[in-house]
Amino acid sequence: MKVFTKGVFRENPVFAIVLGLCPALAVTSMVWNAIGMGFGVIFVLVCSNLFISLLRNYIPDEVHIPAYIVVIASFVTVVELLMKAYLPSLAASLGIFIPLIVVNCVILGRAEAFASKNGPLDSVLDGLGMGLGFTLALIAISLVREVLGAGQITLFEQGETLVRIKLGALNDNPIRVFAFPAGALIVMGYFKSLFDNIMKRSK
Amino acid sequence: MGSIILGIFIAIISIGLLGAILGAVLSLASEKLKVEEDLRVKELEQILPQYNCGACGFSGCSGYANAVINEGEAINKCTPGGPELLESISKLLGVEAGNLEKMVAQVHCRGGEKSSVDQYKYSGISDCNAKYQLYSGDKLCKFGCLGDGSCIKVCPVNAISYDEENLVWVDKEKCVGCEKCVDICPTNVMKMIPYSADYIVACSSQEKGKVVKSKCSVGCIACSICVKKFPEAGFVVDKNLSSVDYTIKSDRAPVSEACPVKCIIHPYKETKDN
Amino acid sequence: MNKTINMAIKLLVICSAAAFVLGVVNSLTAPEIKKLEEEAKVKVLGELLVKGKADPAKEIFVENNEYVSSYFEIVDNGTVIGDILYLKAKGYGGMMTLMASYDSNGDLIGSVLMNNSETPGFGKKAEKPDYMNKFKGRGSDSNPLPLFKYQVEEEIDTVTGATITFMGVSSALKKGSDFVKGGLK
Amino acid sequence: MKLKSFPKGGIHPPHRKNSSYSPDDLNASLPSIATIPLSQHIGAPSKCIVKVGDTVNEEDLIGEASGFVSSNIHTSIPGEVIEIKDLFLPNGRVCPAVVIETKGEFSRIGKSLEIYPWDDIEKEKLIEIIKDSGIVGLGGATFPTHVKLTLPEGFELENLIINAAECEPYLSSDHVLMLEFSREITTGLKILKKILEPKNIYVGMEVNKKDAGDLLTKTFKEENLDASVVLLKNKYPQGAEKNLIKAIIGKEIPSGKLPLSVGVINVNVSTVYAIYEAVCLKRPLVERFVTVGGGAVKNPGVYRVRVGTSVRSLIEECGGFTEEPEKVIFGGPMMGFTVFDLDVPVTKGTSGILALTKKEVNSARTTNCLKCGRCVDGCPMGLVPSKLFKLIDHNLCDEAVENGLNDCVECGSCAYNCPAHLFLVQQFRAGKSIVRRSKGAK
Amino acid sequence: MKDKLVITSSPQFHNGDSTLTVMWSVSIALLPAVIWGVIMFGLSALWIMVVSVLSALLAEYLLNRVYNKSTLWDGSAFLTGLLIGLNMPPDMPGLAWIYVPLGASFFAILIVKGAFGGLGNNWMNPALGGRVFVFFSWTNHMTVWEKPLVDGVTGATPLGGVKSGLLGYSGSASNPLDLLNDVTNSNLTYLDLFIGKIGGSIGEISALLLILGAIFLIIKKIIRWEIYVPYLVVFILLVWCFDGNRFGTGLFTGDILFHLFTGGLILGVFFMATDMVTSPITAKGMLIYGAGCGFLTFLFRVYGANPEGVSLAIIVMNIIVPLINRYTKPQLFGHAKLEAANE
Amino acid sequence: MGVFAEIIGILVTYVLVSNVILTQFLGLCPFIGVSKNSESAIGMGFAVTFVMTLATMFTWMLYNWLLVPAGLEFLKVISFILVIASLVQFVEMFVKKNSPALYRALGIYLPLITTNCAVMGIALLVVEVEKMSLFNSVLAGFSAGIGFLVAILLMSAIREQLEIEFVPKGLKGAPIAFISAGLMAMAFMAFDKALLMNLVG
Repeated sequence: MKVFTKGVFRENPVFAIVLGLCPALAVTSMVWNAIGMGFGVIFVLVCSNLFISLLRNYIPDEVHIPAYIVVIASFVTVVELLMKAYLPSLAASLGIFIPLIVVNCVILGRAEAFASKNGPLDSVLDGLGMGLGFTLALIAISLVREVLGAGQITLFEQGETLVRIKLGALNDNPIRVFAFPAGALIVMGYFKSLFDNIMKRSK
Repeated sequence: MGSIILGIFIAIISIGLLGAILGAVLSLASEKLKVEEDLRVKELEQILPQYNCGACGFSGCSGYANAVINEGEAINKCTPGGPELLESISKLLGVEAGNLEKMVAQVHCRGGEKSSVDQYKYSGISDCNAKYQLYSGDKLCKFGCLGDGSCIKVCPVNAISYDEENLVWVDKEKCVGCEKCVDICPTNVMKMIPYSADYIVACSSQEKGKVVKSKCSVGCIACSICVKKFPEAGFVVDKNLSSVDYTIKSDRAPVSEACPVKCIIHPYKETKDN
Repeated sequence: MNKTINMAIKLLVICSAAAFVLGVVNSLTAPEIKKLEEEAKVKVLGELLVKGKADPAKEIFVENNEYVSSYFEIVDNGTVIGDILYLKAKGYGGMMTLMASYDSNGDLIGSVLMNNSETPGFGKKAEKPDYMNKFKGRGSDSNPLPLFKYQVEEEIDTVTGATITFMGVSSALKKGSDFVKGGLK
Repeated sequence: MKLKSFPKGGIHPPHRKNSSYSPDDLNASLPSIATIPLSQHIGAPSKCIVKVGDTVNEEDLIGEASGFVSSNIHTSIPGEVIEIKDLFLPNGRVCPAVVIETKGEFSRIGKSLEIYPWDDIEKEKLIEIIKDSGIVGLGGATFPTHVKLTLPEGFELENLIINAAECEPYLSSDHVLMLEFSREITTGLKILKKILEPKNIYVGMEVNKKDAGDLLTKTFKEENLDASVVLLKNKYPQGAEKNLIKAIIGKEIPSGKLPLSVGVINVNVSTVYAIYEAVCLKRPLVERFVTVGGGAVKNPGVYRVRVGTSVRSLIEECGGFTEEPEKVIFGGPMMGFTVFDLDVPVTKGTSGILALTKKEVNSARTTNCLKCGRCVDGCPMGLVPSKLFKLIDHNLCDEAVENGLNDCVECGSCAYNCPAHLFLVQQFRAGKSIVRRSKGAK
Repeated sequence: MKDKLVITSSPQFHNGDSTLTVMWSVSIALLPAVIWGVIMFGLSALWIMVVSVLSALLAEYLLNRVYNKSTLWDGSAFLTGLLIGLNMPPDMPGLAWIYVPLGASFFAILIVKGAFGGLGNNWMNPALGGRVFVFFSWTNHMTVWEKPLVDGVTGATPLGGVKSGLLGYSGSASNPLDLLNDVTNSNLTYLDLFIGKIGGSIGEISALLLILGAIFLIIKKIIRWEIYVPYLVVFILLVWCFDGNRFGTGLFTGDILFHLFTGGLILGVFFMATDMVTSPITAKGMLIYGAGCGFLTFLFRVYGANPEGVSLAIIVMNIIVPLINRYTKPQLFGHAKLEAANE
Repeated sequence: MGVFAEIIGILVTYVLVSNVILTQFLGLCPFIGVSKNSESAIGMGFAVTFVMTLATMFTWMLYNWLLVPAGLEFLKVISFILVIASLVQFVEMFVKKNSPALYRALGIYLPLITTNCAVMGIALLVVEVEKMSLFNSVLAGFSAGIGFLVAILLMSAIREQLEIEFVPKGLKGAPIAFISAGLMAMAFMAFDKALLMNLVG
């Protein structure tokens, strides 16, 4: 259980360890994108952790990085293909950041630090926890950004189905900077500060 | 259907080949281009989390490992690793500080607004070292705590703060014994005492009792009651100042009671509320 | 040397396995993706038509044209009554893609902004239908397409991203019209 | 004529000099009780050779130099030693001081003194006399003069520079000295010339003392002394050793080196006069010229004051305060030290005593650094004071040293200019002391 | 006699300038432009400035509460609010006249300045940061310009008019002013530009009054020639060389006067680029910074998407200032020789 | 002129207009992690530039000469990352062996680059989205690396300065770096595509 929960909060990959920033900031202009990206990462993280944990005694040390990366890249491609086929608009808005999951240091980091040293069950739990922590962080950032930057909250979007809460006046004249890179970084800065302070208190 | 299988087959062949070639090249290269490395660096690198996040200020875990081994960098820079990692690093490198008792810092002065006399009206930077440049501080007593908190600023773990009497005081639970505060203190009232120390003489003045009395109401006047009345409690008076020999274990509470100026005090009771 | 071969083989195995998995997934998803793309194309083509039909499969590619990348013919009862063009345009945020349908006179029937990275709230407005309506039905020599914003609005707005988008869209549409009038050359 | 000056930095504070004086009334009245500190110089404190109850004559030795870099101390008045106590000097140091109550007769004061011929005295003997007379650099640094005058074996001195810049506002003691005693200064210079054998002698002074300069030039000619007066721009800190040398001969003293490294010896003009007195009148250094000034003093002026006279009596002599002073300063307003009581005695290094009003002090609340760059403009040493300030504040003293902390001469130009009213110089002093301490620990 | 004299470290006196005098002097220097803005654009302009100043002070007050400081009246927050107000368009629809200046002031004080620890620690000019923030957030409100002296009628700023005019221009004007008059059917002269009878931000229109304020600051030695001279020189040179190209008149025919008196250049050059906190610390650095500002202003103004480029140019240069500071340290006295001797 | 303008265009695009970090959100982890001081920032910047240039070249060749002819576009992620990872590792070993001096300057940053999404991101962008020619791709990779270098150098100078400013305690370190980066990104919005188009057509 501890293996699972530590990734959600104490070792949250985005806020605590500051890893996987690029997707965390790039795709968080909409809550739905964050959710989609989060689940993509959870899938890749769990699967790659499982397989690397299973293969850990078989892979020679000298080529362990290429080997891990191949495993990760395959699952990333699987996610990409599936998303393109069944959630095309999400795939379009996440764009290049789906293939870039492969270089998300959270995943390779977990593979190196955890899966290559632990059994399959623990590794899956660890992947799940880390992935969930990542997703929650993304959702938190995207909530702030979409509310401020677009005055709405998009929970689901696929073709004709659209779940979107519009927030009256803010929707008419949103603070658009928060939808841009600049806003993402500033929001991230305040989140990090908030998180650090909470961590300090809880210690 | 056939085309699909053919596609898959081509995929397998090409990527497999790519992998095989790269694997071969890399392993060949790793042999041909081998450079002797410090084994300990390798070992340390192994136990670092391999996030390569750069949080330690070095480029990646190997850079940090290298710095620890070859440049004597502190081992507590890896934030992602947390305390467990710190423990395993210290186990690996054997840098644990043996079985010596942990030392903590404490201010040996309780002279504040109410108790000590000022010499002049100071105007300038609120910093002990800066103030010390002008007639060794604005207190008439030149051995006391200047109270501007230079030690608070240098403390890496926020163990030093002002207590309810607005005097500088150290929280021994937080103190890690780095001695930074001892180094920065211009009047040397910050001294290291054992973690288990129960009483301290909270004064550093080496002036004669009469002089001390004219300058501060809680200064040690070297009356020697602590030595004479409680010979087994481990107090020593030297240079007009009493001090505790912590190697002697004894109940010092009655000594504290008996001190006429009440400068023998429990070093940590003020921090209870924290 | 044995070690090298050993490692190469291991990587080979892993890569092959990965490629196999991916091949299978791809074979399952590829038709789906293709279908989606076709659907999208058909949908847009349908929107751009008033009458007649355009066959999505008959895309004719154009080489060496700065603005037009490909086109479809609109066929009504066996005669060609117009064309639907894929247009490239330069916007505030880089390249944009437009699809526009013209009758044989070069009059604009309809147009849709496809891929773009325009600023939300400004250039992005061009995605809305009424933005494009300003251009509808214009294009022949007597009623040319507007090239500048003040030609369709009463007052001059200051130049922002929006104007640049407008310029990009309008000039692409005009070039498209010329392309149709010039006999698709 | 283009005036010489140092190339970068410097500020233009108001002069506020008051060089009016009456030649007849130059001597301050004698103190009834003189407090004479036993450390009036840089180096080891002198060894006290009197005890309470002893009777001393005027100009008797009471403190003996305790090493090479140390200096003799003489009593300025005859009388009885009534106390030996610890005393805070204005520069913040504590040292023992001999308190003497006037008793008995003044043997020399008021009498015309015989002028001894010095032509036959040898070089080494002259230095010996200077050493015995307890002469120290009177510009403020109080470095024992005999040490400075002892050149390394075989060293040929290029330039002797006499510092008469007196760039600090308010102060005009050197100005008065030069106007009154140009002939004596010339003789003193001749003595120095004999000791040091320099190729050139320059007297550097700010152009606001042009009358004194002209007088000196005239006197040099009359006395056949090959020395030239160099007029400099009115710019603070023109009188700082390194800047003065740069201004006059255009050479920069390398960081951490002495003027000797560029072939220069730099002596204050008051010191030259003291040398004259020591050699020609056989008189030890027991009095000096002091500017008493500042807006809070009723009758500011320049006085010849006996060492050991308290500030209180000196100010009373000037008619007391017109209003309550905000600060009482020993030295000039730029580099001087504030004192907290008026019983501090005048020492060999005291060039002025200023009582400044609140308005003159012009202090304001400090704010954050605005990065305006005025401190950089003002710094004659090419430092970035605002950065040093922050480095020290963040306890990065080593980095501050890399950025030139130890080159700071504490002239105060940066803090004078600072619109945020940061205590820059104080911070640098604190930083230097931390660096010294950590070096000592290692 | 007081019982205790004040003890401080040397130097014991001061030239008397303080943060307070600096900040309030700049505010006073801006006063003519403020009055002119209200005269030309009416009360709406006044209200916008009031909102921006009050919200800046409110933000500063909040910061003071959080960090336990007392910097409310040191003038910096007031000045930031005032500069933001002067950079706002004179009229905004609906409630925009409240939330746009408010957003700008809050962003400026709380994030651009406050997050870094308050006055002196920020590396970006707060007023410009706030302005750029609202410009990109609510571009539609920030680009509607009321015509001077007539309420409720919008028109183009000179630079905006020229820029949009150029896009579809087929007339014969060969300099920006003629083109502007041609496109907007107006009859402006250079004198109008200089005095400020034109559209634009509240405070940017009157070059004359701004220059008067600038002269006041120059006399008070608050702004440095090392910044504004290279700024103007580089900008004027580049305009003279290349701006003619846009009007088909070739090199070395750019209309300097037109560019000088429009688009907030004077306001930017003398009041915003010269901000002490966000400009380099050494004279050499200031020269580089000023020249860079001039270059970028020219670039953004003539080639960029937005008609004016002063604010963007200055905040882009703000980014580079720490780097400039790093590489333009003055030569330490006595160290040049030392190095030479060691070689 | 045409070729020249194109080269300038690509340079300006990837250095300023589409700066990898400030507008594309690529390579943020090292941008925050290694920008604490200028020396390491410069080292990292050059290492990234070097690898990025090589990586775009190899991936372009792989994609256009192998994957596209064989209809295997869907394998681009796996093959690209293999190439980049091996390339980084190979370069590291090579530099370490042959030029210890260069290794000391660059080498220590190399392991960080495998997981730098800027390298992979640019490779994917130029090959798949922009569909550039080989020369332009390599140039784009190089310019993007320079863009990274510029951004991280500016950032490190700002952070060095902030290190000695009185930043509030809660925001010190990474948070203030993010906020600074945000303000930088806001300022970089000044470099828009229109500027580029007006400049080089």
